[in-house]
Amino acid sequence: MPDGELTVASQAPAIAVANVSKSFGGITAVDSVSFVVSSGEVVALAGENGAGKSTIKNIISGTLRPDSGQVSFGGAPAAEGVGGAKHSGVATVHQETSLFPDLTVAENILIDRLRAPGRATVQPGRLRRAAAPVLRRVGAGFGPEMVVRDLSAGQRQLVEIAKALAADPRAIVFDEPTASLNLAERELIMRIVEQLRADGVAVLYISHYLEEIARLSQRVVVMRDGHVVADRPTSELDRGTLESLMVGRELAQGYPTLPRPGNTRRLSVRDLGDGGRVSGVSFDIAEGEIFGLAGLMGSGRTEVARAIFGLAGNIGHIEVNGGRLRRGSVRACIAAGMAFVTEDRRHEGLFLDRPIRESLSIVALDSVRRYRRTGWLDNGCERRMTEDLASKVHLVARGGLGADGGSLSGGNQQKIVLGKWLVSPPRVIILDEPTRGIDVGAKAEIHRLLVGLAQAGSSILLISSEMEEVLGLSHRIGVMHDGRLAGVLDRSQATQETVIRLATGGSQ
Amino acid sequence: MNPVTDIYRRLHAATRREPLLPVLLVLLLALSVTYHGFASVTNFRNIAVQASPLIIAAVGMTYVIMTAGIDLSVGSMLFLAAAIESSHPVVGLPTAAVFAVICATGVGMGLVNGLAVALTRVPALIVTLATMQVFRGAGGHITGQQNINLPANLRGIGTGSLLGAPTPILLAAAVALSGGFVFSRSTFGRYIQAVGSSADAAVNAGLPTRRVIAGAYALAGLLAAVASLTETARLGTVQPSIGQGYELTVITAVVLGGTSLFGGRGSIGGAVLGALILTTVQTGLVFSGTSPYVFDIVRGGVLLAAVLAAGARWRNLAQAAGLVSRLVTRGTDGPTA
Amino acid sequence: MEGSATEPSTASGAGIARPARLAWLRDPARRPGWFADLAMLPALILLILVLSVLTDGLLTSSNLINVLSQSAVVGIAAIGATFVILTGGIDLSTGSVIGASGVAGAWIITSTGNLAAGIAAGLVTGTVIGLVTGVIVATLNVVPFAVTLAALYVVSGCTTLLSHGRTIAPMPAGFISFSIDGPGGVPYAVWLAGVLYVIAQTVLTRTAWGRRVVHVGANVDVARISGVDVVRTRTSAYLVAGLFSAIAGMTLTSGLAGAGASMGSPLLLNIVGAVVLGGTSLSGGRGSLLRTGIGVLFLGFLSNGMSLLGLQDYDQQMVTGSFIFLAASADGLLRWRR
Amino acid sequence: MTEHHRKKPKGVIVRTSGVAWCVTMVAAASLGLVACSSSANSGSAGGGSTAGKKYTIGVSFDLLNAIRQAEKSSIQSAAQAAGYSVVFDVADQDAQKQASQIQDLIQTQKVNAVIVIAQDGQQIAASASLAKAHKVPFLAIDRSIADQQDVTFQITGDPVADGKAVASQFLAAKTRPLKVLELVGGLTDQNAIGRRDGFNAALAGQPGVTIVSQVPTDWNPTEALNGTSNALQKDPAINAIYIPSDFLLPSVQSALTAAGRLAPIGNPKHVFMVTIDGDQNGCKAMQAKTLDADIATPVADFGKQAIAAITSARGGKAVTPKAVEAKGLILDQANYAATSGQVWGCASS
Repeated sequence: MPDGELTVASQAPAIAVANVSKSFGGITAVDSVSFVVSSGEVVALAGENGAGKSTIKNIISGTLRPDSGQVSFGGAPAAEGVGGAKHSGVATVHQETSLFPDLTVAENILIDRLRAPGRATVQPGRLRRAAAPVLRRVGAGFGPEMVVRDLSAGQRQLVEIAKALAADPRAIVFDEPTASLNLAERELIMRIVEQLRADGVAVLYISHYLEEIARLSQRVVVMRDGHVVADRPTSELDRGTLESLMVGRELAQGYPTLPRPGNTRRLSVRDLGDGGRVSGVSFDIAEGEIFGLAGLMGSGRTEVARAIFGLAGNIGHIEVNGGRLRRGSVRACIAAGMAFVTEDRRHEGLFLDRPIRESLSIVALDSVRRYRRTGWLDNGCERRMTEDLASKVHLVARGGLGADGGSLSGGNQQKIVLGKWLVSPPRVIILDEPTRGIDVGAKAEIHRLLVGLAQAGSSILLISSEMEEVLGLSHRIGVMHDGRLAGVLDRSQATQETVIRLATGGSQ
Repeated sequence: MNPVTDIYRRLHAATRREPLLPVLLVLLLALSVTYHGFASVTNFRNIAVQASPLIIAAVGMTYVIMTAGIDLSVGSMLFLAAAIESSHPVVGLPTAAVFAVICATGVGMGLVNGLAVALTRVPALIVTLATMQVFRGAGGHITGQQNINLPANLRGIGTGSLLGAPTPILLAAAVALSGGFVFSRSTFGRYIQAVGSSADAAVNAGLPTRRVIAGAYALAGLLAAVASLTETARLGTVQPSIGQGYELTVITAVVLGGTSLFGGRGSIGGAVLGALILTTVQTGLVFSGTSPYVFDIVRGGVLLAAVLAAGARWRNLAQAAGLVSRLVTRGTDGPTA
Repeated sequence: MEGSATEPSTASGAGIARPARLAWLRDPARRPGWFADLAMLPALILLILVLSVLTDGLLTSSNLINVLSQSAVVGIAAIGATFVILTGGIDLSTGSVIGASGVAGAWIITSTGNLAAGIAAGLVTGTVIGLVTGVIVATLNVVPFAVTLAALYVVSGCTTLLSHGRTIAPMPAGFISFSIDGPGGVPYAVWLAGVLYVIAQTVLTRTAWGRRVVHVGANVDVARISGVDVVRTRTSAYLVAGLFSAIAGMTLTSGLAGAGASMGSPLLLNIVGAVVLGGTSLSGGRGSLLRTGIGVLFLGFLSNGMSLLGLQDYDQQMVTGSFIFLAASADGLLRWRR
Repeated sequence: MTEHHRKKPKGVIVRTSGVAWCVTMVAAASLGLVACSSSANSGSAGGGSTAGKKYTIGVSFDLLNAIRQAEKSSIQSAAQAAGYSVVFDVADQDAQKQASQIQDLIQTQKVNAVIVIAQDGQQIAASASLAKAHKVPFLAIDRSIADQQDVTFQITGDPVADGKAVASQFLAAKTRPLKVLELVGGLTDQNAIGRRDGFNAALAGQPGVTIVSQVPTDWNPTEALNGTSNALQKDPAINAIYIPSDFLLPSVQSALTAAGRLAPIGNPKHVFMVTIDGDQNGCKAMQAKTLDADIATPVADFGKQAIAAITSARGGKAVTPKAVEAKGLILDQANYAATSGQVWGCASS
């Protein structure tokens, strides 16, 4: 808990949200939400997915106009549009990176101050000199002249934060800044937030990680279904009450018990590489075993997953059920019974503007044929298959299976991305950050699903940046470091410390 | 650092930025060697004069394509500007006044495109497909589909010369240089690339996306009008078939220059070089005396080569070759596979 | 912006939550897919009404048959264009392929006198060109606009070279009658177009291939990861476009009793315009043959009506241009206003 | 979890068709306006079918440029004189559009006769047989139709003969040896092909006259300008140019002035030039003595003889001779004073 009493500044709060409401096409997203963030104070905004946190963030940052109610900065009502927030010194760090892939880091950071006041033209040299100190402040290991397209996801997040800090704002809104960062980078961000608070900046911190909320914030605003259900100092809220406030019902504690894995080898990978930094990765997964893959961001876990599934480089030798896999083709992997749940569900997981039914039936479309050889589809059979899949993953779709994928919350979308593979029980399932950015309730459901699949005999490769999740769910845990498999820990020896030691290059 | 390596380093940096430079030089060299009349100052001057309107229009088109848009109406804008120039009240004005009126018309036409693309969500291809026919019709209305001769003062732009160089070349050079400067050194230029690179991020960053997009099309309209001034001045008359099919030639030049049709990536210098290469190829064909039918085939081939070189990464090419062979061996099993 | 469907508070109970109040029109899940495709039908009906008031003789049976037979060629080629646009691409070379397939077919017919061989030759030419374009677009991952633009030049150049620019005529009477007489006074060409539309719409909505074409256009990454052979789907879309352009080419050759290299190039604008007018989205993933059919009829009646009105040539261009923009913006305006 | 910004609209069917409905209403109103304004100035009966009223002639041109305007006015004046009204269409160089327009003229507008300038001599056959089926006289002017059986009357220029006439001018030229630059019109336009083949055939094997380069222009003035200057650059010895139509003459003149080669006859730098059609530019160039000869298309005859043929066809009489080939009227420096009156380009200038 942060020590020292609260030095709440006397004058008007830096950010004041006064009974703001907003609805989309008849469905209310937020309903009369009010809270304040004074300067020198970190207020955490917590809540399940779909509770309205992002809507509030967008209203404060000016990308959205509230239907009713008012947002004011330092007492003055916010001007119209994104410029309004910026002029009154409020910066926003968006979760979905709002960077320009084709511009350089310096141009991205200073996008709204490209020209020095009084100068007629943009000087690239001056931009680089102005951007370098901010980059150092966030601990970025790359220079301001790099083109953003060539940066990794973690590095882009650091640029996003640097962009917010460059305007040295009076108030900052963080929207899940640490979602794609590893432990070391997460620690760095938390230190920056604490430094900001010490400098008297008002911080609104939106996050799913309860330990971050506990460590950083003085007050917590909990939202559920568009309403503020609690606005209390952090010290009064322990983890259990916070979770139940967010979800509104008791949460089963801990992780489901793991079944005993079989001993027949299902997936064996020999010195896998993607032609880039990742090389020489070898491991086996037995039938019914959950093999966790931990490691720092950028250590190559996603690359390993994509290399196995034929989406990236094709160096190395992979066998499924003893049968050698022809490299580099997604269709061969699927034919061999493999499934791949992608990290970026919105762009690689499901169709946002096609009916949900099509996203569910796409993998097994050939099994829905009416007449064997022809391509004819049997709608009735497809409807039965998709409804049975939806119930298998406890999908909650308000508009039925005909509604568009985009109309669903994050948790439900993730269920679809997993559900589409379950028509016939897959032999191997690869999951890349399955529970990132979804709420506690949906996360528990997905964990139960995974364990159920393992029980049914599928072997699972689970990649997650959440240490707690990897430790809780895996029989064995492989730790990646800098593109190599640093070591494999059995469930008994694996603790947070041992994994961190391997992940940061230490010995087993 | 002795001068030779310095010049070599700067040349190397230039070619890395503009991969087309060596291609143009090699092409000119090859043609000069094979055809004796080719390698003369008057011929190079001719090529430059013929390429000037294409360069001017290509710079405008690069700005539009950079915002991930497209402008099919550049040919019709060329014709409408020429029609207005030859219409009764305007043709009598002094040259400077005509120049101003035509530039204003260009900006007006460009704004029609720009506001339509920026304000409504109609894709740029459709907006400009529609305005292409509207401008062509308006031009026909004004000229009544007649051939109208231009007075001598208006022809001066095309045939006169200033400081020893033909005015079209000076105009094209001025447009290319200022276009490049505005693109790299002005906020408008940076915003153009930003909007094309990622529209969502532009909204998030609070950039004036609508104004930037409208500005790009307005600039393209202005440059189409300037190109029309040089073009009709050289021709001497305004005829209904001016500018027909011109948009495809301009887009070919811009794509040749390496600008990506997905937006965000591109270079003004590339478009200028693309235009010069296209015109040089055209002149080369006349010199080679090949049968007239071959012109279109060569133009299509050059565009395809440029697109293949830019689009396909070499690794991708090897992978593609493998795929094609497998595709062929397994035989395309028709649509109901 | 929060997902508009906020999760009901009690996420208890599996299964599909039945939407509470079910207005048949308002609930997209229950409404059959094709209903949304009729978005532009009221606009078409209104246009016909207005035109029939302004001119007389529009709604006579002979004029209606004329409009159908005049729109048959553009209609058939628009089917192929729709499949390509649904995958998120575009095919600028359809005009040149119409010319090329027509010339190839006509040349074989005149030299060998065998009608069937000629038609087969025309169809094969179009299909091969479509396959080559498709392979380049799909395997080398190149922008379709630029590749088909290059194909436009190369194909029209080659056709002009091979035919020395001459029109290949005359055609045998049986071949010409294909586009003039037919059951009920309606030419066979129109019946062919109608049948092709029914087949294409069924293939699009009821077969795995049609579903894959739409999925590649909606989101190519999701399709690739879910096991769709993106390369083959894209290539086959351009192949099908080539085939339909060839059918249109042969129909045009029969209609004009002769084939010329550049007879197809003026049709490109109408073909793309009709597809977009119907409401098929240019970014792919949304659209259908029903929409394209309505778009084709819209342009057909528009040009027929304007020529009956005796509009000047350049006025017709202005009206057609503004109609294409207004119809496209009807959809765009809706999204912008929201 | 931020929502994807450009979310697909909640396209509720009621709202979509609602917007489409009102948008088309606006468009229809504008269409009505344009129709009224245009019918006022096109002189023809406002869109109404002409049953019972004046005898109407439907006219379909392939494109609209200077010479077509002259042909249009010659038809209109002849029709006015004979008391007929004229409905006028243009096909923008699209053979299928021309066929559709003729079908509309005959079947829907029920015109009493059709005058056509065919985009393509062979592809117009279908329209001719349609006219015959409806017993509507089908006449063609300026461009000949290949298959004569359904044509009531045809008065056309003869591209091959015009090409030969130009060749004869070149053979008669005093300066020897003649190095000829031949500009070619549209590669797929039968008229241009006729003029080219007639010219080439006549010059084949002739001593002292060689065609050094053939440059396609696709009837586009810019390509004519660039093609000419490139050809002059390639072979400065070129001293004769064949221009297939007057409307390309200004481009060639600009190219010559740029190369400093535009000079009247008698000046050693003079380039021997012959062109076809005889429009205003041609006539002016003849006066300025920079043009050596112009094969003028007898535009006035087209209008007069076509209307006369309609009148006699109307009377039931067979029109003889069925096909008249009005050779180009050769206008050269020698007979300029005498024949310039008959050339349509000089008459109106």
